[in-house]
Amino acid sequence: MAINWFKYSSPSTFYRVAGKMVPWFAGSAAVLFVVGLYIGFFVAPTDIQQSEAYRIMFIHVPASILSMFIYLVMASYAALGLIFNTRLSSMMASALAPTGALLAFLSLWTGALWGKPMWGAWWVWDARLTSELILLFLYLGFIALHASIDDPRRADRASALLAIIGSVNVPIIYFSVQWWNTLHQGATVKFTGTSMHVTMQQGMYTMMLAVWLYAIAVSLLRVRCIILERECKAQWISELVEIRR
Amino acid sequence: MNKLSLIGLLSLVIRRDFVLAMRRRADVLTTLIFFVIVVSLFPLGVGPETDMLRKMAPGVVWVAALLASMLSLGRMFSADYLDGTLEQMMLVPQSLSVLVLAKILAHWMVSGLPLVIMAPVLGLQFDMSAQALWVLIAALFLGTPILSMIGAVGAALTLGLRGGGALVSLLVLPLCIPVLIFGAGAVEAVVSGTSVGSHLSLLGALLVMALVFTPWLTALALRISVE
Amino acid sequence: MNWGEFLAMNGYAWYIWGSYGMALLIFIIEILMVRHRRRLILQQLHLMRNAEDAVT
Amino acid sequence: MLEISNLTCSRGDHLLFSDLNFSLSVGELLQVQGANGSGKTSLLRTLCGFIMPVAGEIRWRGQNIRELGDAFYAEMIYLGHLNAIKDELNALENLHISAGLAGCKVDDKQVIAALRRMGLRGRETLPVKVLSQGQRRRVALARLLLSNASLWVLDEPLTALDVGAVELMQELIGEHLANNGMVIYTTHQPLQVVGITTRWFALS
Repeated sequence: MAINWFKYSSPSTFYRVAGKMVPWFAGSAAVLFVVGLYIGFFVAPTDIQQSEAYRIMFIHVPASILSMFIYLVMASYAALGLIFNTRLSSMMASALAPTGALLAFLSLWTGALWGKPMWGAWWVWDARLTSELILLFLYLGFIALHASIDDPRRADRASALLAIIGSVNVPIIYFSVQWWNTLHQGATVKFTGTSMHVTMQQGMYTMMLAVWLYAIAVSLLRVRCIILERECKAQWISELVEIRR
Repeated sequence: MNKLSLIGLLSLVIRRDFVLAMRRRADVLTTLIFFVIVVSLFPLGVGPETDMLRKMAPGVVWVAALLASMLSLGRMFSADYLDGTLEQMMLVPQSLSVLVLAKILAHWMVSGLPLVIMAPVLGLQFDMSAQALWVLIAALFLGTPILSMIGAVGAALTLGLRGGGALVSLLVLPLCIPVLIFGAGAVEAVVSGTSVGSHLSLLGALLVMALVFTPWLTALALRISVE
Repeated sequence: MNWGEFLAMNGYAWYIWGSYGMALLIFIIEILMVRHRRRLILQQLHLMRNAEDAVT
Repeated sequence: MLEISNLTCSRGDHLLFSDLNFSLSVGELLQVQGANGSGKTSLLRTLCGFIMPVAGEIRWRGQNIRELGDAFYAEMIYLGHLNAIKDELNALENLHISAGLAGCKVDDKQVIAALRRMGLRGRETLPVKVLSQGQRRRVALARLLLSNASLWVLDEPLTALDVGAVELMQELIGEHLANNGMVIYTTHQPLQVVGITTRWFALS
């Protein structure tokens, strides 16, 4: 079966396909959120060491993992746009950035609220935390650079380069901070015990999937806006139902 | 007319940027004075206890060097961009990366090297030991070129943008964290009596990596910005 | 387990509900932002279209 | 020699021109005309490889300039709107540097000869910032005399030039063409070069 992928990579087709997909992603995200929260709060047992506070995990871990994952996806889309000059992938990259930034912020916020009762500090200079903070800065840099260049093509290409440099730099930063931290002998941050209760795992994976689907839905919505903004002079746009109204 | 070699081009551009900087000395001095003032302000802010000052010295000097190098980044390409020289540089029948490397080296000689030379004097304000001062010089010597190189990418990306100065700091400062950590770490290692070598060799490794990749990335960024 | 006990979260109420509250806030804000952006661009396209109609 | 086929170019999301076709062979002069904003400068910048064309190809001696790269740049010289000279340096230093960037090594004698030809006798060692607009343009144009490029790409070479300098330019272009050179340039004021058939090209 030969699918013509190029057909789907034209903005006009993608606009329609994305419009049809959004409700499905959003709907299943909503269902999974309900299921995940139910498992997280009513099924999963209280942790022996952390009492109820561990329940922050169900939002913290998905937000952290997805903020990093979205960065990689964003950088790959940006790289595709840079190398093959495909406009749609650059648009996808800039649609993903705000969602990634918000998740990175959420991860820091929930991490602080989890860290305070567990370690007694809102913030420690641990490699993971610092990298997450840098990740947030990289997202902000990407968004700011893209926003301050008027020519959209130049904006795409310049911010793509930044995203790629960032994705190479984050591991370096991670290891350098880890090294710095072990030398400092600062707060030892270790997650207690790896043996999670099965229901805890289930709750976390459900929530992760939910956040994932949410991220897809909202970035598809955003890419639809971006397509409209960037293609506003194109013929097919003036034929859209929502414009004709 | 005979052809210019790669080395010839390198030295031509370095000489040119050096002469230009010397004819605009005020810019160069501003960076240096900024560095001196920032470092000198810290003791006034945190109090005159010698113990504490000695402990903060490496970090303070490094952060000040980082900020000072941000200050001079805007100059790296913008003058050439505005008067059209940058376009001519892209038409050089040799690799643009080499030319960019020359510009980075010239920029470092003008804005990084003075900081390295000035740092020990400032270190004395913080009562640093002679040994620590030597390590500080070595670390800055290895580290400030990396700052110039990473900064060059940022400067090239933000070429000709409004609010470019603030934007370039937002882009570049997070990427400079490893340099800051190992640079300040080397001096701290001397103070605490642990091995200095590993910090310096990591800085060296970062320098080599930056030397390999950043001229190429900067050239790419310049091509994007000039389009 | 009654609701009061549930909401108290064994003394961790502020931390847990602070986290989930922020998550909810962020998701709502993001959706509102995207909807606002869409409304703006649709409005602009509408104006552009009207301007074209006026010309032809 | 220089062939342009089906070239389409846009700035941002705005289409400038599409399906442009022309070619230029040895000894030919091509004048590109068009209103402001019609894409004259963009066409020349595309020729230089600064702008990636949306579609189409630019070939030099039968090969795409993107693939040729440095080999193409060694044979062309570009003079843009901006003079690409530094106010802080004098004319002599400026030309040494720009010739160096073009890949040629020149000595003082050649540079001084070029500057004198451009009518800048006695101003060789003055800082460029004290020169007038027209004189700066002459300094920039002196680069043409110092290069051995066969393709001249000139963007509005006559701006800020007085009558004498325009005549001089006509002379220079004539010599270059007689020397198996090629010239493409944009203009508002048409140039008449004696003995050379000028080709016109209009962008709408």
